[in-house]
Amino acid sequence: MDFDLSEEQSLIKDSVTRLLRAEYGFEAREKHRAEEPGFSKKIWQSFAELGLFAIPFDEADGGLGAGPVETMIVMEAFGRALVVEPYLASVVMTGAALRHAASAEQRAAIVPGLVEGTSRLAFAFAERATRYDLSRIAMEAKRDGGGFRLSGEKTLVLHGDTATGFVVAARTAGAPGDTAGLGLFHVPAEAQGLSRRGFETQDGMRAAELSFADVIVPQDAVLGDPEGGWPAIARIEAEAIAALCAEAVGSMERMVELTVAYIKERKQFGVPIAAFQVLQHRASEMYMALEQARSMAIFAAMSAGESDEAARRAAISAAKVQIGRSGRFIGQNAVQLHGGVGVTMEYEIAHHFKRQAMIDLAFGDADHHLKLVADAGGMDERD
Amino acid sequence: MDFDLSEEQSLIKDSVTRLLRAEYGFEAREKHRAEEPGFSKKIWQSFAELGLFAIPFDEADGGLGAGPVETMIVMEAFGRALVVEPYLASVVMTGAALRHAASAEQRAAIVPGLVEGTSRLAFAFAERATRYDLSRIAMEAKRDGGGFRLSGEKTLVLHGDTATGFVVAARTAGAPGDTAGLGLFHVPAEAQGLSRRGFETQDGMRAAELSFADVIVPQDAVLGDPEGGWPAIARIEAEAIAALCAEAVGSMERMVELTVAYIKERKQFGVPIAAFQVLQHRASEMYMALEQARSMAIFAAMSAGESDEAARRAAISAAKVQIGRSGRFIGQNAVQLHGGVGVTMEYEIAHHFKRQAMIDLAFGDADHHLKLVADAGGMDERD
Amino acid sequence: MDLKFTPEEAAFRAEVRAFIAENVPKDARETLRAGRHVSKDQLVRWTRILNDKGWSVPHWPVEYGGTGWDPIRQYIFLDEMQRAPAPQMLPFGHSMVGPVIYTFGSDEQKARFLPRIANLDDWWCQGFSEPGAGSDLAGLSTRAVREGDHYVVNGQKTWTTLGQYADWIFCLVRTDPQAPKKQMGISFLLIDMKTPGITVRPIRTIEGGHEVNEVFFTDVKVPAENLVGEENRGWDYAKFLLGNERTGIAGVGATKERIRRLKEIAKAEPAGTGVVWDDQRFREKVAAVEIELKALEMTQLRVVSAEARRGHGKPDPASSILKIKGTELQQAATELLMEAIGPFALPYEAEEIEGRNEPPVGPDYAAPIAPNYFNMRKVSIYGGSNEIQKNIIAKAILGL
Amino acid sequence: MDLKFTPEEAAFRAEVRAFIAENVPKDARETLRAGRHVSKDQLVRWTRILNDKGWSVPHWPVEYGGTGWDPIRQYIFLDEMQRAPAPQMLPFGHSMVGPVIYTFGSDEQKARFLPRIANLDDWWCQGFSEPGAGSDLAGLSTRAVREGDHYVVNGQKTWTTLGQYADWIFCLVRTDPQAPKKQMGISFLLIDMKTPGITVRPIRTIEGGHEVNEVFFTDVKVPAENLVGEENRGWDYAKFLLGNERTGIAGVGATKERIRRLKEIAKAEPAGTGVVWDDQRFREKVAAVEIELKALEMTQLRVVSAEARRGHGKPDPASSILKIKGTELQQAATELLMEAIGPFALPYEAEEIEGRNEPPVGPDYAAPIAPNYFNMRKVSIYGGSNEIQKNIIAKAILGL
Repeated sequence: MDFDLSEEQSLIKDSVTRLLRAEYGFEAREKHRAEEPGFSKKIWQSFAELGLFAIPFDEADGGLGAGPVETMIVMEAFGRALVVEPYLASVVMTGAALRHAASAEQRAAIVPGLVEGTSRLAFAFAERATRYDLSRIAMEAKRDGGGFRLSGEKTLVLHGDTATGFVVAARTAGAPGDTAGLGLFHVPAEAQGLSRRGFETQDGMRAAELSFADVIVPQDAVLGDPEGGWPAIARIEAEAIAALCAEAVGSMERMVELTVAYIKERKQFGVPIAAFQVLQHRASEMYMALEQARSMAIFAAMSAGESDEAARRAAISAAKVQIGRSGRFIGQNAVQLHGGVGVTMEYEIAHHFKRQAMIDLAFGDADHHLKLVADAGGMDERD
Repeated sequence: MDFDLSEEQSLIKDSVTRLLRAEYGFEAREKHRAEEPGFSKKIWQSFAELGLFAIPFDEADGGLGAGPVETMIVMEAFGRALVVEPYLASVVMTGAALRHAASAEQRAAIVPGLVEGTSRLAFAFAERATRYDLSRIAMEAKRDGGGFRLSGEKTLVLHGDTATGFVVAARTAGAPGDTAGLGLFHVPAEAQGLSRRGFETQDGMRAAELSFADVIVPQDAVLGDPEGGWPAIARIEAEAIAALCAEAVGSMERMVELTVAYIKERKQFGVPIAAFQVLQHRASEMYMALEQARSMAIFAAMSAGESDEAARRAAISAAKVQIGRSGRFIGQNAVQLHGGVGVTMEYEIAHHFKRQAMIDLAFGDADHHLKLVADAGGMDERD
Repeated sequence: MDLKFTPEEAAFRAEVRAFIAENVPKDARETLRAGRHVSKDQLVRWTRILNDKGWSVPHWPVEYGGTGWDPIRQYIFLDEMQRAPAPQMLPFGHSMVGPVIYTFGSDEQKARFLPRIANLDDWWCQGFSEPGAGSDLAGLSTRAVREGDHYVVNGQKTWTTLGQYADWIFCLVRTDPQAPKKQMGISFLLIDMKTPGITVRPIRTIEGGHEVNEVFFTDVKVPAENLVGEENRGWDYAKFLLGNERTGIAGVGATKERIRRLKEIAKAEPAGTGVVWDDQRFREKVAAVEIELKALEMTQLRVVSAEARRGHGKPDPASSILKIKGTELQQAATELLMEAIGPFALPYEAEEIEGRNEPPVGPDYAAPIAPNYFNMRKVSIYGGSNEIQKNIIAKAILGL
Repeated sequence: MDLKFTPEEAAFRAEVRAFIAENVPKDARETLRAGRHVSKDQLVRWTRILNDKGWSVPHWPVEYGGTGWDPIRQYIFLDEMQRAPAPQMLPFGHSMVGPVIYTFGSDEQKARFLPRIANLDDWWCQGFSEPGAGSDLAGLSTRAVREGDHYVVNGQKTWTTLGQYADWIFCLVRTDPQAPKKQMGISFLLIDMKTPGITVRPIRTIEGGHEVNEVFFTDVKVPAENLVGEENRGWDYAKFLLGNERTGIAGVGATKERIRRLKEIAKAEPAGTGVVWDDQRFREKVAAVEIELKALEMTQLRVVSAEARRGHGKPDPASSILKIKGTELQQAATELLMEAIGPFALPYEAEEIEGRNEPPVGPDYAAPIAPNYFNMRKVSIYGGSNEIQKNIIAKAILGL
């Protein structure tokens, strides 16, 4: 057991940190998200140059062959800086879809564009009634000649408004709630019959509603077994949650840092408010919540690649519970300790607070995952 | 709406308070509970002289015809002083049984002894599997000639070891969990076939296990309908909970008082520890928890006599939730703020802490009652 | 001790409820039930309906348009307003500067301002907070210098709620910087917002809305007749003002209304094979808030009833409990709304406050939920932060 | 970064687990699984089994009987001990005075005391706390006056855990009352409990047990050779001692074992038509504790691993997290046990600690539950209260 970063890992961390420090201060971030696609294309290209998009892919596919720890390092740094570029959507989520479902030929066709940053995919799974159960998908993919015809609506597609294509989860058999009968389809954004409506999200990012009116895709758009997509979907979810946990920890870390700095500097009644013991203790509690969350983000990264599904699910859910709780506690108290300025758009802290709230609601909030852990009998040791 | 005490109520409050102040300091209390029956017979007689035993009974039965507010006043005072005498068991619980189930003749026979304090009844309902559902009673009462034959075991009978008689809930029909088929029986302690084993409780009181080996009771020992005792049992429970809420509030009030006094006096690092802001805030939070609990104890007293069963249950359960939570919060923090001496038998605070824990577990803990409120759809306003 | 409302009180409640039900503008009520903010126009219309009935400033002395209701009736009225829901009176004229004027103002000020407050002819805003002062209100530095029959005001105020609509602002200004204590040397001025030299800059708040402002004063000339009471005694009037707004601070009725909406949404929002409300844990969380709220309602009634006994206008330090618990529960209800709506909290409608153009993403009740949650973080900060309230309890009640 | 145990570490864990399983006395294990205290005899037997194996003082330098294990292995060993469960070594000799003696003691002291500690031939207790000092340890007033080749000790110690069994006590005593700071002028003395003038008075603790004592010293003559290190430098040794006991402070393994028992009881205890474990909310509360515990275990591994990197013996201020969260979870687990057993927590068995005579009231696993809950309140008080730990985090980590 070793918590030190390897040389390669340190390299990734240092280069991302350096780039973000130079190009992604809070004011720069506000400029990036005001740019046309909702993020900075220049920054996106810098990420590509650092090789960040290659991280999760196998070397055979043109990737770095790195794993969840490297993703954790990147996402944590992104969380600190509140990065709005579609890394989670394109590299983590659809990247996982390609790794777990696509054939070598499909990967050869799609991965290079992702690694270079010239294409950006988004993962379309959510529908009106999906909520936190990814098997609850109704959208149909019907066999049509050599390919499939997709009809229905997707919503809350992260970064779907500017993606160059989608990985779409749709139903080839069964009914919403069945894990069998789901397939993953690669659909280019310009496909005939596909329309989208983009919208801003509460945390300053972008997403879209998609409407599929008899969109025809060829056979080679099917990633893996068109009725057996569930294991890949479950892995996408696990890897997305692990990445979100890391992002959340980066953001929490930044909130603790900002808050500690703020209370040291802010004066009231003639003294820095850090002189008040209740605020000291609150900051200590925030720090503890951060460290507990960090531990669980590490645990999630350790477990994201776990092949035993029950163990993986328990670990990922447990991490999501801790992150949700720590994130809420830290976020609410960071705002509280900032006082009035904490509830303005002009200060960084409010943006972290909102991001935390949205992370909690992504793929199931803390209580949803607590129920999953409880229903599985708890965190029984399997060793 | 008026929260002031009436003249009669003030009189009760003053006289109880005066008596307890004189005779029921912490050291005196420890002496009282070391006496043979587990309490002080002298104090018991003083309560009788003050007329406290007459409170809930109708004037026609020799009582004062007072109600839940007067019971609240007495129980709150008892809570402050950690009174160990069997008032709850004898006057509140079996008193409620007599008022709600017994005939005028039965009351005429039993109530005078209770009011004078010469007899003390205990309410025997719990069995091994009853937990918090009073309909889950298995003990049988079979018709036998003109009366009934009782067989089975009762446990956790508060003050059952020295009671002169019992009100026993037993099943004449149906199965555990049915509300129909339950009857209430008045059984003298010396009844043939009845044996008991007394034991001490965690909070320094006494209780007993009872064993009924074919105990024969005559027809006039049946309080009310032998198959229709449930409504009376439900009322006993509601009145007992309301009384416990008031007792808990008295004890919480005393804990807040003791803790505030302690931190003002106790010095560390050269200053009274009350100078530390975290302890000031903790004390403020304890005070808030106390006032919220007090409000709900009042609400419980308001609602204990409510005839609409659903409204009564919701109100009583809500009060029990609040009392449980406030009691735990105040108790744990009172001990914490007392530091080492808080976990010794030599200080009053530990005894309040233990009493609160036992009150929480009596008739259902906070989460049990929270579930009841939730299952009933919440605290919908009925006005 | 009689813990039921008297028949007279119950009848009063019925009367209030009926009046509100019949008279509150439907559009305003629907706006509120959807968790959105009412417009200036909606508020003005409703205030004038109440004023016609004689109920727009119920707590004022009868001679200035008040009702003469006792505190319990005032509580019932407010509770019914929050529960209806009907637009609540803006506090700035109604509960803040109004009582200051009728208590400390000149006869001319009374005659000039009070009727216009009661009818919301003048929209007032508050000029107390300054940047860098926070909870240390008396640390203000906006200066007013007497020059002939005018004061000349220079400085900056902040957190000025709805100042963008205001006709008038009441300000604390420093008139004697040499005073031995910072609380001395402060005066209370009424300033026409149309006076040259006043600039209002919007502050965008966390949820994206425009609710508060900064107000800048550059050589603003204020007639001396707009001084309330005596020069350099403004701090006394401010303390009176701050201690005055107690009833309703807990927002019990508003939280009840929010929980009603929460249940409605939880019963509509799909989850698994059913709806969110099917989840035991969720129902228990709602019940836990309802129970604390019931306790708080009782606590509030006790405070109100004690006030009725003690006489009006003396703030009870126990009202700090109302502030703390009340805001905690307001926040808890908005948290539960977020949990109920789940992933559909995500879309942001920039136009939300002004009225929407496009169909919503997800259910139509979703859009205000996240903004409300974000925005409600302010309630534990403003009006004396909850930390300050705990200091008050420790000192004023527990003697620590 | 490699977040799995290495194969060597896994093999080590298996070896430890197997050894404990085969060798821990069955009666002691059963006592612990039932949530009861082991007896002195049980503890002595187990310590000697470990000592025969060379594992009774694993963290000590090899020359004094230690194992040379790295911090990760020490952690694994302790975790397995707690989870087995096996009786834990008493800290007083093992982790407190032992390391002080081998670090600061004379060769004679090392030779005389260390082997007897490793074999639990001497039962040690701690004489630091005094009445009225609390967390302000340096405020002690027990005096030791040098007279020839002896010190004469007068004063009082308190909270002396298991002092009723002790052969020796290590004490902080004031040798120079004129020292300019209270931390100066303190010395560290080893005192034979059989010396005339020592009286031990039991303190009955909240749950009814006898775990701690007051120890009174009246003209107690202590040979000067029993002074550790230099006179008036005792505070340094005390700080060393207090900073030394870090691994295992969180009690993760012990809480895991408690949760195992909790689940067993919740699955046995009747509720409604089923058992306590059927209740979703209850299972979720248990899961919530398990999740926090998993997080704490990871946090602890991070601290241990950082210590492995940084070198032994330097306390990490992050270990304050372990103390706070660890004790909170220990308390949470005992609370849940109370909730699981419900009404059958009520009966009190006076004889509980010494062994029972009568059949229990209710299920046989009930009796220790309430006493454990009561007794566990101490863990957030002692060893530097959790409030003090938060001060440490604020100052040492956050720089506040």
